[in-house]
Amino acid sequence: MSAGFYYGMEVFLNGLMTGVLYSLVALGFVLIFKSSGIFNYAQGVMALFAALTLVGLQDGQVPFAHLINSIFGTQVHHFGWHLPALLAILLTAGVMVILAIVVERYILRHLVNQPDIILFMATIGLAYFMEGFGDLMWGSEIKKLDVGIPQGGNLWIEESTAFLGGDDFYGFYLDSLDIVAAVFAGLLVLSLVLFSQYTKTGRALRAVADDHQAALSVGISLRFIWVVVWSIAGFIALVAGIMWGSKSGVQFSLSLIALKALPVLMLGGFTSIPGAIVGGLIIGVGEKMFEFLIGAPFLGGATENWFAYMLALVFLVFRPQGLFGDKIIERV
Amino acid sequence: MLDAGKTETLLEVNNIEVIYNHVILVLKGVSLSVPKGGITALLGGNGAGKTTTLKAISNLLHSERGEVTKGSILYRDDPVADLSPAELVRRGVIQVMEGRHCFEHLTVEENLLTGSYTRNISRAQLAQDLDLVYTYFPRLKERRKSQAGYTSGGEQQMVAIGRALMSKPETVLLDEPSMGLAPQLVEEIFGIVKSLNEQEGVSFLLAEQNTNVALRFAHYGYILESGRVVMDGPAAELRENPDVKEFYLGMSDDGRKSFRDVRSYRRRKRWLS
Amino acid sequence: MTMAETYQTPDGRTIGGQVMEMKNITLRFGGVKAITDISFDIREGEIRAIIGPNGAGKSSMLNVMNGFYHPQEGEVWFHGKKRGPMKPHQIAKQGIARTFQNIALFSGMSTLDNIMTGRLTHMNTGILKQAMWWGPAEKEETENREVVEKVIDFLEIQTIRKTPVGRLPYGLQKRVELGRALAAEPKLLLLDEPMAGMNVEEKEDMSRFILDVNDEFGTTIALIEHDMGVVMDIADRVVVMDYGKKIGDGSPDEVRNNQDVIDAYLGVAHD
Amino acid sequence: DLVVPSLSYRTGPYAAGGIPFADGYADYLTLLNERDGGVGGEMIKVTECETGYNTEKGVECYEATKGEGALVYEPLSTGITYQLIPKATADDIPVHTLGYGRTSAKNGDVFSHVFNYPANYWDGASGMVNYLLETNNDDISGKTIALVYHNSAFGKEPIRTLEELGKKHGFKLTLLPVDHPGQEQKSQWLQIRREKPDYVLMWGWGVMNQVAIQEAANVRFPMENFIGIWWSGAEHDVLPAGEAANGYKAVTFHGVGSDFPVYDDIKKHVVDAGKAAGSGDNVGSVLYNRGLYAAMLAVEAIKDAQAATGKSDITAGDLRDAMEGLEITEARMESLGLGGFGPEFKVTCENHGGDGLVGVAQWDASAKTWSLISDFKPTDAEVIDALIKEDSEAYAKENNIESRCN
Amino acid sequence: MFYREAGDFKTSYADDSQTFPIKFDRYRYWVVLAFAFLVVPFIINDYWLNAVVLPFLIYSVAAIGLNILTGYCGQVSLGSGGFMAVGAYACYKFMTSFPGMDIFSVILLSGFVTAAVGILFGLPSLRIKGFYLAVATLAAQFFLVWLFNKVPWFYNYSASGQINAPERTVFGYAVTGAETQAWAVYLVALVIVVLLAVIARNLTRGSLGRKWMAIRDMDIAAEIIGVNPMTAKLSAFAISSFYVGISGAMFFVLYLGAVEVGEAFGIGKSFIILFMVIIGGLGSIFGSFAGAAFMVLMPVLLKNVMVGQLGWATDLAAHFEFVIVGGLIIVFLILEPHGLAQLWRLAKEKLRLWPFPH
Ligand SMILES: Nc1ncnc2c1ncn2[C@@H]1O[C@H](COP(=O)(O)OP(=O)(O)OP(=O)(O)O)[C@@H](O)[C@H]1O
Ligand SMILES: Nc1ncnc2c1ncn2[C@@H]1O[C@H](COP(=O)(O)OP(=O)(O)OP(=O)(O)O)[C@@H](O)[C@H]1O
Ligand SMILES: [Mg+2]
Ligand SMILES: [Mg+2]
Repeated sequence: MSAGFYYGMEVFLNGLMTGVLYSLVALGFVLIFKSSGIFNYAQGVMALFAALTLVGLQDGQVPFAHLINSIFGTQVHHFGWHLPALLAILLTAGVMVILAIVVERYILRHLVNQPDIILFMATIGLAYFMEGFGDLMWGSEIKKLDVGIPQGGNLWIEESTAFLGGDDFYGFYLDSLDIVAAVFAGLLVLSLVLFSQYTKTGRALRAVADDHQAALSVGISLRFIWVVVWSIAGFIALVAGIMWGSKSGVQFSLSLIALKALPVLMLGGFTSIPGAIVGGLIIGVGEKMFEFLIGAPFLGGATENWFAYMLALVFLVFRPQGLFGDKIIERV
Repeated sequence: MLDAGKTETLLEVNNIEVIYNHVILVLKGVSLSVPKGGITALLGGNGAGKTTTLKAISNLLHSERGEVTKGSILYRDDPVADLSPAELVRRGVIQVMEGRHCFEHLTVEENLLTGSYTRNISRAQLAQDLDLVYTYFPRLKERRKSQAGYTSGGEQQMVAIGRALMSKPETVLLDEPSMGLAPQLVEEIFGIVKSLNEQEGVSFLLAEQNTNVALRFAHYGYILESGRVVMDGPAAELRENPDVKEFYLGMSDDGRKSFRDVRSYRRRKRWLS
Repeated sequence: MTMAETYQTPDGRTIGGQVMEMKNITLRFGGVKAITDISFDIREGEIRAIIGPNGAGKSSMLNVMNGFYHPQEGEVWFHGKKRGPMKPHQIAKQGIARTFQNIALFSGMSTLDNIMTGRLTHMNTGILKQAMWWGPAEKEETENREVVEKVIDFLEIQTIRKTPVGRLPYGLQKRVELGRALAAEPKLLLLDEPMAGMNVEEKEDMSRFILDVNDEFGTTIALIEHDMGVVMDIADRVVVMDYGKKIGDGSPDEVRNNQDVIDAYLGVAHD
Repeated sequence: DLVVPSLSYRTGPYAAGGIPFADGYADYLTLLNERDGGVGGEMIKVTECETGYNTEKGVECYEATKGEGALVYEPLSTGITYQLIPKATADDIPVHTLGYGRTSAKNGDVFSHVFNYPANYWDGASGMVNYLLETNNDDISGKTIALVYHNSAFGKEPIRTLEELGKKHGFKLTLLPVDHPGQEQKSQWLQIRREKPDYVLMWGWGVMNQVAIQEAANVRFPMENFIGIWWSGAEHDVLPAGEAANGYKAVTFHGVGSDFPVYDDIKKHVVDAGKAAGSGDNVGSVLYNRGLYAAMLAVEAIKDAQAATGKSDITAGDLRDAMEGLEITEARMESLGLGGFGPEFKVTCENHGGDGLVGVAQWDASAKTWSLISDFKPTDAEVIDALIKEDSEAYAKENNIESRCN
Repeated sequence: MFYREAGDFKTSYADDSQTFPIKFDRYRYWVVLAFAFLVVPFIINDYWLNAVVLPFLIYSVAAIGLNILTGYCGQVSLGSGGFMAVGAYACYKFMTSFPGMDIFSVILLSGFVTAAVGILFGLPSLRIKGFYLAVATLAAQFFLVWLFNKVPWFYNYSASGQINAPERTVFGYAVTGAETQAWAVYLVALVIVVLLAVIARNLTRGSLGRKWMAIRDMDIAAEIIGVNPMTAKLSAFAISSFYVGISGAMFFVLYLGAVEVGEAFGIGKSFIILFMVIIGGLGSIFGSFAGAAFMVLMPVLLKNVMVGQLGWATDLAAHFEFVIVGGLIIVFLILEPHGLAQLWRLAKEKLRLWPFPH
């Protein structure tokens, strides 16, 4: 076998890995959509906010330091403590729960039974708000996020596979971070599937998505459901934030990973948790392989962004509800 | 057969006013009371405000951008206003909404199960309740595994009612249960209502267009016209009232008249002119 | 009865030849057999009722008639021509209009606009002309508006002309929906439980409208209804379905005394 | 007053880069006001305006500030620069683009009001190549060089130059575009890992920088063979990668660190006096220095203008004329407490770009500092000038501008 | 009783279906137009033009376009940015290839080119619905941007990939390029906007408009009563893209004068325009203007207040700007989910009842 083949395979594997990272973001979307029919545009910003908060807590940053200083002319910046990663993560999760409660209390509650597009718009408003708020709270310079996840090519895999493709093949490159991410994603999906398929609450989620008012009428408390769901989505955002944050440092652009999740979303189906993973894998592999085989050699590269969407589009033409999404009921 | 007078009242609606979108005044002072263990009928033409009244009681109005601006609604002497719909269901008040409102993507069975959301009960108990509903509506048993969205109108109506029963309610607000159901099924449903009412002591407030049947099963009736209660009384009396006879039962003095004979002449309701 | 033949109704109207004929229709949804091998015809100017228990397949039958469902087996003949594969909107243009069991009004529009949509099959000025509005577009608009206003007067819903239909009570919505169907001036009008959720008075009005349409415009009508009183009074012929099969077909009297029908549907024999 | 607007971006995707620059720019001018009561006795008024690196906001800022008699614009965004070029020219206000903007604006004969001294992107590209030549005793024929660039006008700037230089010096160029924002660069870096180019050059901005450097570390590409443009050479670009970023290089046209006399004054008169634009902890960082450098160049031109016109309260027009004759000498920088901070250069009517001297800095991860490892050296004028001529004349033709110098 | 409809009877259906059935509204409308045409040109200056008025007018066109697609026909699109780019680049190519062509024809042609592209990317809508479609349209967004960035032909092989608007004049007054006069540019934009608005209004109140709305409210029912979904949807895509394309062209030649595709027509644009449509009110031409006004004015206003008046640090102000705009969006939606237009309608209903509560 030629090295070229193994490199193709390597690209394939990395495609899978990247796909998993996309799925992490997509999961948040799916969960909220599935449980309320809301297309939560703010998911990306939530990831950013979570990451910011995590770093902030870890390094003992003073929230709103800049604001405080410019109002009171003080010079506060740090509490001077440094929290262990795990504790910081737990605290951040707590913050995300609070966020969920606030969102329910001040937004969703007032928009029960409104058209999807309106709720969508509301989440855009939320995204704006959190974007500004996050910066106010933690400042907009780049922060290094380190919770001790190993990064960089995994030597062991690399060396143990080097023999495969002759001497111009250096063994498979796999980023340890990606591997960790994959494990987490797997766990999340598994638990979420169990949760939504086999629990009473899970059933209630799907009911709410279908018809807010009817759900109310049978005594499902939208408030409870929504707080639960947004909290979980917040936690997922945190995980995504950690993974992506450790790659690029925590900064504004983190919120843009949402765009990478959308094709995954539509390919897998807005309402399917496993779909988020499978979609992610397909998109990841698809865009990487396309770039490897066609994009880079013939189209001058940087084709991944649009190709991901085109790929998803093609799938949709054959399955308008995505691979695993709920069938769109057409009935009169 | 008990009549409203002596028993305790479960539900007390005092002269409420409902406004939609801050501008559209729909209920202009409606008062009624539902006695424990009674079947109370809410009659009236289109747009009279029956649905609105029920939604006001079950607290579903705000999700329609409507609000109760005057008057009060008491359930067991607690103002409904400060109870969430979920809380109301937990206390045994459940509404069967007009126009079915099934959960399209859930199967018929899942739909029924959501009905028991507020109750923490054993699987066995749950299965038992399901079977009960299936014995009421055998048709549902056949279609249990199919998505509610793809079931026929009537089947959806059955689902809606069955779903409500799954919550083992104490008071049921039925909005047009007979709508779109075949005649013998209508009879069956009211039969069910009757038996639940007599055996389990469940109280009913039902908004019905099918006055005929409604007054046959109800104990007490209110007649709503354009947001006001224009007439009320024990079902038996209402049935005899000439106006009710003409406008709601379609009887003229010489028995039921054919729909063919109703030709183009307008009649006016006395109490409105 | 065969094509040519006509018959007299009790109240002395003459019913003409076949408008539509369903031949051995069978419709399946995966496992569910909604309709099995049903044949019947609908004749010029008659009021044809379809009755049957819930889930019998009545609405599905209507959906087959206007091409929304495509039966696995059987043929649909319309005005003596066998219908090939066609899209619902093409069939509508042939002059078949209908109302729906679960109201399907355009909730975002006013009553007037909803009924105007019934005229769409009759409107065809080009985009550019419409962009200019003055001239042809406006003329066409006005002409069709006149037709629609007739319908509005006829259904006595002048007062809610400009109200968004979403706000209307159920019963009135049904009436508007009928209006939308009438506005299309169809040859064949399909009504799916037009009187569900109405009280007697309103049913009387509704029957009046249906009867008037039928003998003023000679529109052929197929209607599904659960209220036996209404059906028996206004229908000329009745098809009875049960579990997707046809268990009876004939004049109201024949049907009401048909034992199968009594067992399957009516429960008690109707007076 | 001397109104000097500062079109900054302290928010949005590039905030991390915008903040220190804006701070440096503001602090230097504040220093002059505090220390010597402005320039030529005239106080300087800095009106800051947030663009968020967004072209439309940029226009708004320009229109909002030009009314107050703005002297010179430092748009700090290639996009904004491009649509200021005609506007500012019409309004007779000079625009200075320090190491960004439209490269061919170096041809002052065509772009009367745009200045991009001391160095432009093409100098940057050539500077990198020169450095490689220098370190490979003048022979890089047969070498392979990969260019990782932000897939936008900015990122595509060096391609033509590098291709020309490739022909000239016989190295092979591979192009690896990265789409905005650039969080996902696996494909590009896997390709680099496969093809093992001898050197990787980078034209990045924003999150793309951090990710690229991280990925380079991940695939264990030798950092010392990885050279970035000056917009990819700030502390925050390398810090997230930690130790792994050690040895990464970037070209620059100004000094690094804060051991120049002027910083003591800044500390004394600005930071400690609580008048710093920012929190003051980024004094001496690469982009802070760049902002300061930009301010310094503006002020020097203002001084010249004052000298030329003999009045202290000069107009934008006067300043433009002065900029056209600006000359920065070692002595002059020395006198400002910025000895050796930047290259010497001279501006003329035809040459608005200075002499394009470019140096190289390297990152020391343990000390967390940049240090200049190659002094400011000339770039390949012959190649660059040809390209500039071509592009600027195309523009002149499109907008029928006729020659004005001599 | 401030606001009266009473005493305002219609004798013909034509009257009844006109844009402003109520005299009062009609007068106000003429007054606004007169002001816009006769007064503004004399008082407008560069700042107002470039910071407020021009963006407002141009975004209004885009918003009307998207409103036709999303508000009237119910097809949510996030591709507007890409379509604006098509308009802009088409415009650039026309201007540079046919120097003789006048600005109006150029802009019009750009619109048609975009319409064609719009139809192409509209095809999936025949299968795909709702948010799936919305996301699908992002494919157009990303692909088009990539294309204009990648293929040098589109930017005439210029070194930087930027495109510059050459000078064009109307009646001898420069309206594009360096030497423009505020009032001239303003009038050109205004004329285009008013024309397009009127046309949009005509299309949406006629049978085509009803076809769209029918599809929007219930596509199946619509098809059954005789609306051909394909023609309805594709016409919506075509016309919508036509508008968006024109706005893109104006954005390039009249407003910025020089653009780079990724920066000027990125995904952000698509979202902004969608915000405008939803905040303004889906299915309302007036709403499109209201929404555009909100999204353009609000930030400028906030900035001037916080930085100009209160003298806050620019970055704090910018952060607060986000917080406030986001907050306002939410508040508006809660107050009236159907947008500013509906808010206005309700206000009128209240005024009519005033002083009685209802
Ligand atoms: N969401 C709403 N917004 C505005 N008006 C409404 C709304 N819902 C109902 N209405 C108005 O309230 C009045 C009463 O409606 P309601 O549905 O309560 O009548 P109903 O008695 O249930 O009629 P039906 O028997 O047809 O169901 C109607 O005139 C209707 O126009
Ligand atoms: N699209 C569909 N997919 C799957 N099953 C369907 C579909 N449409 C109808 N059915 C099934 O076919 C059967 C007949 O449905 P239909 O709606 O025709 O009944 P109906 O006679 O109208 O009953 P009702 O009087 O309650 O409206 C029902 O069991 C229904 O579940
Ligand atoms: Mg009702
Ligand atoms: Mg049916």
